[in-house]
Amino acid sequence: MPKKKTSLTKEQKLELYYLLKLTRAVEETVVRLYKQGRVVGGVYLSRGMEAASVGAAYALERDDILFPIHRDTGAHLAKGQSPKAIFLQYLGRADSPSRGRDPGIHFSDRSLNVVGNISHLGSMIPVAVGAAMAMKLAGKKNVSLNFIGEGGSNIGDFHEGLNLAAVQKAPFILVVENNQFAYSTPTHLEYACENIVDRAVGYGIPGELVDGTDVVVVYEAVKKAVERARRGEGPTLIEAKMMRLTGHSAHDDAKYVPEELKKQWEQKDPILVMRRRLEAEGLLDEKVEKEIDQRIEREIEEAVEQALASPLPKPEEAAEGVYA
Amino acid sequence: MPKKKTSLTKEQKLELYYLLKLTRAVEETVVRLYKQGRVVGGVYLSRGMEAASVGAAYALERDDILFPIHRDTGAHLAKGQSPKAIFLQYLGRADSPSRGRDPGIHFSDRSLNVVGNISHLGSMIPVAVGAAMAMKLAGKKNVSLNFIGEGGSNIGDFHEGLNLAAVQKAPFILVVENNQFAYSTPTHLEYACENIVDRAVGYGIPGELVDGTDVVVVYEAVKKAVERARRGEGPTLIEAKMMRLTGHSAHDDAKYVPEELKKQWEQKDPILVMRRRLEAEGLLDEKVEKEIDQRIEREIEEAVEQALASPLPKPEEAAEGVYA
Amino acid sequence: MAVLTYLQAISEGMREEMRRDESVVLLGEDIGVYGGAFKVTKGFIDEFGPKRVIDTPISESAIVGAAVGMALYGFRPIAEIQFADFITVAYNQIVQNAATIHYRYGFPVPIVVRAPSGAGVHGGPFHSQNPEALFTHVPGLKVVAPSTPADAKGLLKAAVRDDNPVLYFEHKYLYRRIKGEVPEDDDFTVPIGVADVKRPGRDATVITYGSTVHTALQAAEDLSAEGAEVEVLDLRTLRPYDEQAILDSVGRTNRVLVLHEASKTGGVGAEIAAFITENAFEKLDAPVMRLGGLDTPVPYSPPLEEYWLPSKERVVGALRRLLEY
Amino acid sequence: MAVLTYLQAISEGMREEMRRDESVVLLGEDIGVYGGAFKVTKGFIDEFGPKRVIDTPISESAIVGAAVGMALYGFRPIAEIQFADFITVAYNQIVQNAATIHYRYGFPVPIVVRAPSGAGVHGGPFHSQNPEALFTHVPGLKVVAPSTPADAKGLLKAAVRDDNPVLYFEHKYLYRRIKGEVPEDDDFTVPIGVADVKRPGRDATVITYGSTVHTALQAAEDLSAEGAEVEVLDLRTLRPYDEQAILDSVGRTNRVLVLHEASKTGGVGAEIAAFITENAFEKLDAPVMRLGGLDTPVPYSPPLEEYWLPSKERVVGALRRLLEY
Ligand SMILES: Cc1ncc(C[n+]2csc(CCOP(=O)(O)OP(=O)(O)O)c2C)c(N)n1
Ligand SMILES: Cc1ncc(C[n+]2csc(CCOP(=O)(O)OP(=O)(O)O)c2C)c(N)n1
Ligand SMILES: [Mg+2]
Ligand SMILES: [Mg+2]
Repeated sequence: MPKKKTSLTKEQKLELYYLLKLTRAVEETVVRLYKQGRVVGGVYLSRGMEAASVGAAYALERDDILFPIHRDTGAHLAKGQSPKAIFLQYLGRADSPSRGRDPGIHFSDRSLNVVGNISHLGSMIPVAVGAAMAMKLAGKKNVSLNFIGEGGSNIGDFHEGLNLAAVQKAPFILVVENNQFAYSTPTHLEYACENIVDRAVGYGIPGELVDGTDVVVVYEAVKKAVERARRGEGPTLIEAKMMRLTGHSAHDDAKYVPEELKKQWEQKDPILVMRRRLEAEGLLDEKVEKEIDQRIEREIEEAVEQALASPLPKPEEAAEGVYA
Repeated sequence: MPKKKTSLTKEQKLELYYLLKLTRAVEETVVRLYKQGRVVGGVYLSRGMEAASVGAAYALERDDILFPIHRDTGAHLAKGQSPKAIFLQYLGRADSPSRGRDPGIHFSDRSLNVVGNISHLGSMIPVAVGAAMAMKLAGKKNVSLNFIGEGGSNIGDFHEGLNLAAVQKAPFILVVENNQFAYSTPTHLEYACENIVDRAVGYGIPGELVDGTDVVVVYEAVKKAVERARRGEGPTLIEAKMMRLTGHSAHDDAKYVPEELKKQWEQKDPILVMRRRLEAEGLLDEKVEKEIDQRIEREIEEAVEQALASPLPKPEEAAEGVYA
Repeated sequence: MAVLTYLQAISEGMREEMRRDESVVLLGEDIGVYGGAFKVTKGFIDEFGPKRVIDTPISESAIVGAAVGMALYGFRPIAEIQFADFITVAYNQIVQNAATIHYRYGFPVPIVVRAPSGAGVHGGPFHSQNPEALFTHVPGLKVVAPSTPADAKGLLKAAVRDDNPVLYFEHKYLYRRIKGEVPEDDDFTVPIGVADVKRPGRDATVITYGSTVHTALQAAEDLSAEGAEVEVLDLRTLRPYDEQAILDSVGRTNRVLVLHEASKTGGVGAEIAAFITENAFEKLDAPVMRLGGLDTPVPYSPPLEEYWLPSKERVVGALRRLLEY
Repeated sequence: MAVLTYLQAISEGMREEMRRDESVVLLGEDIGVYGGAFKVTKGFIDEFGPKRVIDTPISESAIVGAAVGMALYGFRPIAEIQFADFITVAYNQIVQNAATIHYRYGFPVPIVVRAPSGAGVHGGPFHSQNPEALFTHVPGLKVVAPSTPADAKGLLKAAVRDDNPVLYFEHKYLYRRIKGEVPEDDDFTVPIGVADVKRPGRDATVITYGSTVHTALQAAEDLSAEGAEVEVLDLRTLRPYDEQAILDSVGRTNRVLVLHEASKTGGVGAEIAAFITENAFEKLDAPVMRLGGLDTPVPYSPPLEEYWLPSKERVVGALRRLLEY
């Protein structure tokens, strides 16, 4: 696979690698907590998809607005979120970002310009477009970025949102995380086009298909789209192809995925892909790898400990805060 | 303009011409009744758009299902509806097809396989797709056909409906009546793609752009799509370009349309276009023209008379028939 | 005070708020050059420009969704739904996104969704709906429905200044038919959540809102000639409704008819009647009665539509039964 | 009679109807090979094939719209919404298209929309909703919500055989927690529009449906130990609701608590309470009380969610107040 030239520094590349591994570690920790019966709700994992989530969010500045969806642990982390906040969310604690109201990675962080999602797939697209319109109208150079699964891309709001963004030339980027399945549904039952990105022409916007397992490739594509948006040239649709290497959620064994397919895609595990790249570029050796792993281990351990020590919300709080 | 070869017989071509003129005459009569204060609700006209509406519906057999929308007077007529039914509808009479419940050309006719629309633009698309799925599942060779304005094509159901139809390979045809405006909104504020038909690739289905002022061209394109659908090859998206030569409704003077544009498109009045074609093919002379006009005049006169003599519904009927 | 039509009052309310606050923007179909299907935004694009008067594609879900997104980042959008009937296309964005964000994340969502509603104009099943009760069950939304020009303006301005999603149902039958004095003070607002006694009385109360306030006033006038003094309490806000004003009125008259144009079953009237029974049972000298439109879609043909509507005669009839109870 | 879980009963009801009538088809997400998110359609694709068990893209509006289209042309589709919360995406198709076609054109629209609803499973704001009251205001729809396996099966079969659009809210908390005897007769149905006394009593009635039938039964059990006999009337159908059964029960007990899991304000309970007041005022020895979920979205964290739910303790408390009134 020929590598594109990239503008990333050595430090940034190593940071991306760290973020991929951190994402994996955070999710594995969540699964552990889940199996211990400490996570009360569902767990949706991004194993195999970290490159898209991390790479896309990494292309944003702090004042750019991120709208992650149900598997975007990596995007939260790449935008600067702490593992602790994520654990607090899953554990439903009082001082979690949503104060125990929303599950898992469905949460916002005003200081990082992250807006959490509702579960209704696609519903955040028009909202993210509105945020992009706000940036433009306020004369800011910031963009907004939202994700959607290839499954969710078949819902009406995908169409309405992208069309509005295109007409408004809103600084908006939509990243399709095409992981081959929507829950149990294979792509041929989801859509009949070649690629989801084929839909870009129907909105008169550029579309780019990328290898969603390579964090650098995703980063570069999104970066280009971000720059385009900052120049006032409007939205971009990006499709990142990859594979969900777990079940739909922690309770799904994904028997409906052919073993062969799984195996095949295991070779394209985003962490492996990046490791190979870093090694080829001479940026990674055992020592660096170990440092990263130890850092992550330390961070996770500390975060879990703090999260588990945090109190649950007081019952009566449930009644508060419906209105501003 | 080079004419394609067509499979239409002389009689059929003259019938199409008659239907174009009948559509125009029916609508002009409705406007007259409206100005007399006899039509209680709004009036939405298809002047300039008759070719698409008539041509598309003319490509259907009786057992094919037609889903006309708010300007498709011509489609109703081409599917075999009587002018009287249409007048009864506008006049809200007891024996109108909707028994006075729905206005204007929003009505169904089971015997003709015509299903009326709700006003919500695009909402009939999934319903028409469902009807197509029903035909396929029942092993019938029939198709369903729905229209949508270029404005309505930006609503979510357009996307969901076409995508579902494509995945299901449903015998479905969607005809986009692109008449340059959605109410007062010009196309550049509606969408940013070149043509609405560019969206076909995003569903993996064929798309065809046609001159919507030429009834024969529309007929041929739709006919091809119908045959394709009958062969089990799935849906087609057709875009017919034309111009709405009136206001959005009878009370709209359409000042927002540049005079020049109007003038330009007047030259492409579907009746003129067809007259030129017929004359060029030697199928039309003054005598035939006069016969057609007289037939229409007679039919309209009779229909209006009968419609006006029909009773209004009894008030108490309003409470009946919510449930089957 | 200027005398304005109901429509002019809405228009003026929006214009004043847009002059006062640059963050107020409009989104909707045909609201720009055309000035809106009902001309409520006539001239707005000239004064405020296309950046603040945004003509959108036909995509109500995106309109409301984008309004939410703009509201999260510093703007106070007013989204226009061309006819209230079409609000169901944007339903998900309103009830799932707009309504829940503050509870979940603590972000205010200051949007107004304007929707011309109501029957009586021969619009048929899809240009006549009164969809307010489809929203009053949803925590996080505020719902208002003015009946007079002054309330229309005051509630519009209050809605724009409110930090929550407010659904503003303006009754299109009243647009040009109802005129009234409207305060010219730039800071005149009608507080959300406060009802108004449109006519005082002692024998019975009609609790209502929107178009049927006028029906109730006419019925009260008729009955007054017979010696019965009927109070007309205009809710103005349907969620959160004015509990105290309702209890006060029940305390005065001890007899209540809840009236609205929307279909009776499952309507706003059910909530009001249930609330009264629950909280003022001892004050009631008669059952709380309800009157609404028929439990059917709104039919097109005039005899059917008239029969569908809760007429003055029906209101008088219900009030007589209530008074004689 | 076989003993089945609530989930098995729904499954069996569908299977029987599909065997009986070839025109019954299923549409939904992951209902085929996977057997549905909750495994309600497990094995169906093997028995009935992918033509009748249609795995759709994620597009609820198209799912319901297509069901309507199929219903117009000879089929009786059952559309599954994966979680009831997502039904708002299909809202427009349900309330505007499905609900109005018969009134406007006289065509029956025999569709069933199945929607797993309800809280208590730590699903958070978007996997816990009880959206029934968003539909009970809409003429043309039927809305059912079973509480037991027998009712679940009987109502499912009745819904499939009904010529109208029926919304079928199955409570996912009950899926595997509630077991019961279920008639095996192929033609066993529970008629739509008929309520059921789940426990007879003389001192007060709890009118309820769905999950809170069980809460009410537990509360009645507790109070029985104190000597108060509480009747539990399970509405089963929320529109059209069983007026006579309600009036009969009020006649017997003269005291009513209306209870549901959905948020209280604007809920189904409002309509029931208003109906009772209007039609059985003289029979009431106390105000009709209401109890429901909090007027907020359903929060995720267990202490919050528990507080949100109308607990047995709260039901007992309300009943005590009612009995002491
Ligand atoms: C409107 C809507 N319908 C159904 C669901 C239930 N659901 C949650 S995730 C999911 C699959 C999503 O597939 P895709 O969009 O491809 O994202 P992935 O999970 O594969 O990352 C489904 C059906 C939902 N959340 N929203
Ligand atoms: C969902 C929805 N939004 C708004 C409207 C109001 N409306 C009726 S026709 C129309 C313009 C439609 O434009 P287009 O689809 O291009 O069809 P045309 O009228 O030009 O034939 C609008 C906005 C509607 N009927 N439905
Ligand atoms: Mg996927
Ligand atoms: Mg148009």
